Amino acid sequence: MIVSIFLLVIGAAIVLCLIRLIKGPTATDRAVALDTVTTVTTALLVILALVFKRYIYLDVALVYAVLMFIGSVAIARFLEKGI
Amino acid sequence: MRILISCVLLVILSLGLVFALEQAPFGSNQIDNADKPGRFYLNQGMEKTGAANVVTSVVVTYRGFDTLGEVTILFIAAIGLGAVFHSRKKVKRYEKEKQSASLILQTGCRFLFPLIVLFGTYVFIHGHLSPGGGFQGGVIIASAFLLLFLGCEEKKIPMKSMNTVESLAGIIFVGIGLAGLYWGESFLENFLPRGMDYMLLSGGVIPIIYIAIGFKVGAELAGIVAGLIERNP
Amino acid sequence: MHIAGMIAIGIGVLFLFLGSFGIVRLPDVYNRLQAGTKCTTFGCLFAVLGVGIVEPAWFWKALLVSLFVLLTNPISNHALGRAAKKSGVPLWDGSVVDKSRDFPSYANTEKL
Amino acid sequence: MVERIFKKSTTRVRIFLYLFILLTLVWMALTSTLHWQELTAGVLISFILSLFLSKSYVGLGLPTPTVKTLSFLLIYIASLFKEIIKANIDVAYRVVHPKMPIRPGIVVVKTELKQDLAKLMLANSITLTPGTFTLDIAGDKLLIHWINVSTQDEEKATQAIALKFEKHLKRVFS
Repeated sequence: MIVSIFLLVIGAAIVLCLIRLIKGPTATDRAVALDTVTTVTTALLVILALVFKRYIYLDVALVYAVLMFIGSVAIARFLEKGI
Repeated sequence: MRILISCVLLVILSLGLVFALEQAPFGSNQIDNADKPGRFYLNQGMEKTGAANVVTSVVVTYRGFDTLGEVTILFIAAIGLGAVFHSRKKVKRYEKEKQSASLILQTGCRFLFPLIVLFGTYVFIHGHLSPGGGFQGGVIIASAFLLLFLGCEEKKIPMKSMNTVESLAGIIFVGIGLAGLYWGESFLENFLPRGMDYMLLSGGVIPIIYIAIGFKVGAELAGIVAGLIERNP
Repeated sequence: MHIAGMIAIGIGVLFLFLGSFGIVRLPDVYNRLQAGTKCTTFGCLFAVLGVGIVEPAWFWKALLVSLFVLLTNPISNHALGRAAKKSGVPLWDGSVVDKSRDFPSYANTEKL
Repeated sequence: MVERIFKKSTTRVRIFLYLFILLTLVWMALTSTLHWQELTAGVLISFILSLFLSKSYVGLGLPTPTVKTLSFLLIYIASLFKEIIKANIDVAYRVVHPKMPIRPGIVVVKTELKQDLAKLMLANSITLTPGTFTLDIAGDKLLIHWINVSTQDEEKATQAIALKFEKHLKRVFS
């Protein structure tokens, strides 16, 4: 019951980030919004592991965190004309 | 106008997702109720192969020969990329000056690199127990090398040792298949003791094959990343 | 144990929401990064640790996830902020001071 | 005993031991069991990986792991947590407040830390604490975005932002 409220709040947070992702005047704004969505989604995956009682979803969350960190760094390096 | 269209598209997409996922009962075992081919693998896979992860038992044993073909295709793709990007004369490097990464990013990348490689190793060694496996672990290792490239330019991927690792892994894969032919009856047949279920040493040859696949995929994808970045026009 | 973990998850989720709210509300990239870094890192930390408290067998892996987020999130946010500064995104009009001209690599960028 | 080995060995061996211990600990947290098969595999894999990858840790300026350093590190982490909680309440207040009381600006801060890893930790701590985050770093100067600028002077800004972590970090990395 209470977990479903948590999930709803997280859904609202993701929708707010998506608004900034669509509106964002510069490319960096969009990258920041995407990075925030990543962190929120990592927390969401861990809470989903609790909901479904699956230990292995924690692995999924860790893989997601690793890959999206590298993605954020790649976007940032591209925006500052590093690569 | 563009914003309006994207909002409408987003709403339509999310509604579609909600309606599509509403029917799916997450986490429940649906396949036992119906007479589907997947049922055979779910019921028999564990006791026939000893791998707790049914997907792994399908990928490595039931269609192990196919997986060998997939790894070979990836290898040929890497070779093709190398052939396209290879040039005899020295290519002029990037006239514009490149922005180098800041000290924080460099230090962070150097600090995180071994940890991410360890995590990739964890994923492919536990391929028969948890989701993931050789291909996924290999991709994580390759992305660790990508991070090293993004962080510090002066670090170069040692291509020679990469090629050695890749060839060795391929030889081990084929060698295990041939050993199965020698001691058992068919290519890639299990010839090692099964071990206890749900332990690290279970599933016979499956962990060894996945280690070989992991190193092979990791080396190939790291080579592709290196080829794409070194050849910056 | 269960209740303490749930409270921790609740705090974490609340801060995740506030961080996203700040992303929408604050005026320019740098201020948005402030909200995006702090609130979401803290929220993610608390939510993951709360799950680790609710299920004690999961604690070590949850700790690993939270440590990884705590280590990588500031780095990626620093990279994004530096990218914004280098690519010349202007500061908000209400900004008080811009000392970046004293800094070696920004000597000839425009002020404010 | 570990301390004595660390003090006697050369730099390269020290870095190798460092990485080996770190990777073994991470492996144990990843598998979160003490079964002998997992432990053996973890030690073996950590040994091989740290043999090949210890090159990337050369020159990071890792501190010597003595009991004193570890206790200073714990004090540092405790103060960091306190600051993180303060930071979040602060930012949440600024976001929720209807008038948005922010006076953003960019200031320069000085540091006396030498090692790369120490600078990384200082920058990360500054990023996680109330209303400040690191934009860039060059030599001993950090460029910092401050959401509520109270002083524009370099010395005073250093006093307000960096000093509370620097004094802990200096003891850890000395």
